[in-house]
Amino acid sequence: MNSVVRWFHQLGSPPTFDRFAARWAPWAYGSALLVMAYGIWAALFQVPADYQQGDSFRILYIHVPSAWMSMAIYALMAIYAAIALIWRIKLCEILAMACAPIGAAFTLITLATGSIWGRPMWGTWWDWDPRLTTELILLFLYLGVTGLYHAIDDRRAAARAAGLLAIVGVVLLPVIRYSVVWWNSLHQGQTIRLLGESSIDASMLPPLFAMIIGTKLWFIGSLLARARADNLRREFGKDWVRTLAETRR
Amino acid sequence: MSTPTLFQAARALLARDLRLLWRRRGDALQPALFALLVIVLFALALGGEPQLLAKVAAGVLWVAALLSGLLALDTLFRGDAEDGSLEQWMLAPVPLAWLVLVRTLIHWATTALPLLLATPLLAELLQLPRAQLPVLLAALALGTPLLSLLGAIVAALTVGMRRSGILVALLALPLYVPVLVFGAGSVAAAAQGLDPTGGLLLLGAGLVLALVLAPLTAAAAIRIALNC
Amino acid sequence: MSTPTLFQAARALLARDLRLLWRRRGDALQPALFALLVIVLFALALGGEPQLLAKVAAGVLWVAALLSGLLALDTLFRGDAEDGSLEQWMLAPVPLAWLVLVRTLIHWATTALPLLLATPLLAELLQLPRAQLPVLLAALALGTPLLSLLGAIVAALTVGMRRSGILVALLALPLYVPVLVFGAGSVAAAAQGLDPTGGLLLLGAGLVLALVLAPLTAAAAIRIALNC
Amino acid sequence: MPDLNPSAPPLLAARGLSFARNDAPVFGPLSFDVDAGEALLVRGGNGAGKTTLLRVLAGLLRADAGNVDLDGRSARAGLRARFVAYLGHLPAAKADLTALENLDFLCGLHGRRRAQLPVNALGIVGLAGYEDTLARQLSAGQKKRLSLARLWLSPAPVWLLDEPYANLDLEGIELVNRMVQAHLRDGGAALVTTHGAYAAPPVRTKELVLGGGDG
Amino acid sequence: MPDLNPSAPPLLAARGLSFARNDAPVFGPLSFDVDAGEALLVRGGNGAGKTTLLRVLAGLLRADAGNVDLDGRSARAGLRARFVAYLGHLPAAKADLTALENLDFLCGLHGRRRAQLPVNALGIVGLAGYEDTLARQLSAGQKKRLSLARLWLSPAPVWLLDEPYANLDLEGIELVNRMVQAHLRDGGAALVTTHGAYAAPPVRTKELVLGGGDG
Amino acid sequence: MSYLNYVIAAYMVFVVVLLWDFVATRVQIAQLLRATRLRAQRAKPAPTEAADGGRIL
Ligand code: HEM
Ligand SMILES: Nc1ncnc2c1ncn2[C@@H]1O[C@H](COP(=O)(O)OP(=O)(O)OP(=O)(O)O)[C@@H](O)[C@H]1O
Ligand SMILES: Nc1ncnc2c1ncn2[C@@H]1O[C@H](COP(=O)(O)OP(=O)(O)OP(=O)(O)O)[C@@H](O)[C@H]1O
Ligand SMILES: [Mg+2]
Ligand SMILES: [Mg+2]
Repeated sequence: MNSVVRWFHQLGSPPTFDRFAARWAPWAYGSALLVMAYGIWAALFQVPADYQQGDSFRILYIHVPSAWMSMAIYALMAIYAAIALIWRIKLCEILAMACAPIGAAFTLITLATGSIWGRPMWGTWWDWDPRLTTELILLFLYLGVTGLYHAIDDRRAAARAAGLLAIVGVVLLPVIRYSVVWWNSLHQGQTIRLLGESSIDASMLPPLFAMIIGTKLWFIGSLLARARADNLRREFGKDWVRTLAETRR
Repeated sequence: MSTPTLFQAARALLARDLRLLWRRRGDALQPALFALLVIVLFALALGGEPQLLAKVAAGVLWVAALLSGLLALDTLFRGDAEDGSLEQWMLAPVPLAWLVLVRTLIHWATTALPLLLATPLLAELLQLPRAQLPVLLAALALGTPLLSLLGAIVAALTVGMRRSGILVALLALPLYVPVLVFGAGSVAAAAQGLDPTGGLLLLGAGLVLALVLAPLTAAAAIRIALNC
Repeated sequence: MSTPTLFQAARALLARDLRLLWRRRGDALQPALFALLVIVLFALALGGEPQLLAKVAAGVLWVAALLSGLLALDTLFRGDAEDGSLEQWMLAPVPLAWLVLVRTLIHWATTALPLLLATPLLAELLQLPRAQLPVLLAALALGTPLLSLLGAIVAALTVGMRRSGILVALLALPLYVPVLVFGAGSVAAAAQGLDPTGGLLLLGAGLVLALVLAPLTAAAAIRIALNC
Repeated sequence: MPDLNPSAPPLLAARGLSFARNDAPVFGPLSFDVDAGEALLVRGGNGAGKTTLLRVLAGLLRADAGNVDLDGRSARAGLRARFVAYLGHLPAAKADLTALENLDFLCGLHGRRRAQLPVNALGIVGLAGYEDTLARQLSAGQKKRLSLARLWLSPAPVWLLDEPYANLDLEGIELVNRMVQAHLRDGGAALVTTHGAYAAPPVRTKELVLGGGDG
Repeated sequence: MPDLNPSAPPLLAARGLSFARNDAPVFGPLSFDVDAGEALLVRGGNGAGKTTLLRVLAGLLRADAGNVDLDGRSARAGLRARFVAYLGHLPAAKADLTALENLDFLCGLHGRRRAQLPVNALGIVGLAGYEDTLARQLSAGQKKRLSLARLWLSPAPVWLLDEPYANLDLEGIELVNRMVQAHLRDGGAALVTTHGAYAAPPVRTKELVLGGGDG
Repeated sequence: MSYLNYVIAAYMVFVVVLLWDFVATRVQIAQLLRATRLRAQRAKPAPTEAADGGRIL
């Protein structure tokens, strides 16, 4: 753990982090675009239509990776928040808070695509099914975390308060994950296994892999960019920001 | 510009409130979010039976709008009273009732209007039959400003109190009941294939009346509450 | 008595809160009254169809309890923060978490308990089938303290803010949802003739856990919110 | 601005003014005049009723007996609003607006003196550089200075100042005195409550001592 | 109560203490000692950081760097609570409780000095007769006096007083000075922020001047 | 039965939300840097104004 802390401390000087993020965010965005472009192309044009669901199952390629991201980002946010609370590392505060809007975005995508998918599949846009409900609650939790963060003036106090909330909210993650197991549900159960035997056809997997990796890369790019913005906002008025503003005209 | 005109004062108030709203952007969405949460809670508490839900949908939406309006009521004058702004309003050369009216309308536009815009989505969540949506929207569009104006009176009465919390709710709800009865009633009428215009017209008439009388009453209430 | 013991501090806090409650007697009944009003509004909005009402009764009661708890949440620490009492709590020689726990329990006893006592009456109003009443009471008895404890965390997080209003609701409701699901679920199970003890046991376990963890978290939140 | 003609009616005249809370008198029947160019120091110990008197004069509390004339006319809401500016214990500034935005709003509400701009007023009270600071982030004395800036912009000739010196540093006390002096030179009048612990402004000054309380 | 032995460690010692808000320093690294029987006057203009310093010392804000020793031991929550009493801008009195009930509660929370009773403390600060008055009905100065009574009852040896003189009349200022004097005679210490506009208590006094701000 | 519309809608949502994520961040950073520049510009002529204001009384 100590080496992790040391690494954060080294990267943690605001100008260093700014340079790091400005340098790597475009790369992450760029590779994400490439990978996702392949994934979307393959998903839309290459994979054959499903015999039961027709073309509608193509929504899976954005729905499932987004759904996984929505939960993974929350977990990551809680981890950052815990590190920030325990060791008081400023960079982790910033990173945790940068996670929240991205997580909310992916949650929104999950809800919207699931809802669009549900219309042809279940004949309704929405149903109060446990998984759908818990995913909606996850969105509220994300909104709550960002809302709290922006409602407090002092950036560090705000980050710690919102981080505490994020940690408390972690109890929800297993509920989302296992909701389909605990309650009977309209929603699909566990069907896709990346390792080991999956219950879907092998030809459908490569674009899914691409989308999974693509969303991860996008997340990294977005995280760096958002953290950079927050970092700049906190350092507003410092000399190094001023020189940066002058040079980046 | 020695003494400001009514219009200048209103503009200053509007500019201030919009700035405050911008500074706390999130707050503008909160009433809509709260209504959404009430609806979520309901749907969960009922255990998600679609037919049952569709039957109670209009009622739940009205109650949600009403409750979120009620919660937002506390922000109508409370903040201004606590930091002494209200004292300055009373000392201003424009009538207090005018400031109250402007403030109430701004408050409606920033709290109830977002909810109104979100209604189609919320209705979908509750599986409200499509045919009832226009009537529901019309009823809410007439009803929510009426609720805000009636609420202003209650907020004014309780503004001198330290923590009013639930007292506001208790005082406001009796005033809200007629609005609810006609508002939800017109939707119910539409659901049964009856003509909903009667209830809507009554709401409209109430709104016109309240636009004139409520600010005067609320201004008087503020003067009483601040012990003048 | 140079340094007070835990017990002495708790007694002082209890005496203070009871005095304050007595001075504002009306406030003690307000949550119960608010729940009553929510229920009445519902009954009105649904147009009074007895069968429909009986079906949604348990759900409405849970939502009413939850909302009235939510509204009361603002009074948990806000008043103490605004007049500087909370600063003095932090400077007291007893752990802040202990004071938070005591305060939360007193708050529960003065806001949720009256509602619990009124439940049989309210259930009657909504024509809840008699057989479901014991399960509903048990679920509320386990659920409402859990709601109070979870609410304490949220109230503590937002205590530094001037006007938290609806933000409190937004933050609290995700935490409340599991309680609602199991609470209302156990009543629904009983209604269908299934065994409700599973949900109740889960609520009980949650309560025990929250009794330990929530005050610690809330105390940490207060320290953060007051910028320490 | 009223003229300085000596035969003019006093800017503010109280006649037999008294106020009681729950039938317990707070201050007895008081009669006093304040002319243009004159300051009235209201003295008295803690709880003597100074704040109450100022609030009655501002029209925030209703007197039990007696009446207040402003420039010879009986004070009613409309007249009061144009004649009276009140600085109390509360800042009347929105915590979430910046110093400048707060002044802008208050000028929109009360009007402002010709040739006075909010930015300059901030400079005058020593808050230059704090234009874009949120009011909540100001220290106790800085908040007081913000209220003083509002007062400076107000077109009202009668200033009611409740403990204007509290929380201010020496330079701030000097500032209040200079402001009062300039205001009186322009033909205004000021009522200032103080405990006598501070320097009074070097102007034509009357004194009113309230008894009662424990001071 | 710590003894007056001159070789004893200082009652309160700050070493390299500094605080920043959003990375903007409020006060620079400060080091100072306050011995038993000694008062420290914290001076500085409006916005200099006096309030912030006192809140950091009380443990209400967390210092960015440096540390505070109380009686030779590093200050932690438990130790602070027994050593420090804080009087800030907020009254810490419930508006709906009477003066006496407020004191009773605060004694239950903080403990109280032997041989001191709440009723007597009210008499000492000049609120005799106001025992059963609700705190909300007290005037500004009377509220301050109620806070002073709480302080007087506290068993903590280190007093942190933020502008204790504000809102008080002359007799009240005298009262604060007498209280500080008596407290120091008992082997306590006091940190007092003031703008220099008031009389300092006639005791062994150090001074700390904060720069910055606009004062 | 064609589900094409649904598929298009879903992919549009995906693209639009991610685009928002990207653009919002860029705008934030640009705004911050612009505000910094504006502030630097305003800081230069400010002192004379303040001195003026102080002398009015
Ligand atoms: C608003 C509606 C919906 C929401 C909120 C939603 C939410 C989710 C979530 C959170 C997951 C990840 C679960 C996990 O990995 O543990 C998921 C996975 C999945 N969803 Fe949905 N979903 C919705 C609608 C749909 C619809 C209509 C379908 C298809 C008929 C569908 C098919 C799937 C599939 C196949 C998976 C992958 C399951 C696995 O193997 O883990 N979803 N969804
Ligand atoms: N809201 C109130 N309700 C009842 N009594 C009050 C109220 N406010 C003040 N009083 C009482 O009225 C008397 C006068 O109060 P006031 O605030 O006018 O005093 P003051 O001269 O301003 O004192 P200070 O110098 O302490 O500010 C006091 O005895 C006080 O206790
Ligand atoms: N909550 C806050 N957030 C941000 N900045 C603050 C906050 N409180 C105070 N400040 C700033 O910190 C500085 C120091 O404030 P502080 O209250 O310590 O001053 P002070 O010396 O007590 O002044 P005064 O004599 O006016 O009370 C001021 O410039 C102020 O604007
Ligand atoms: Mg006073
Ligand atoms: Mg201060």
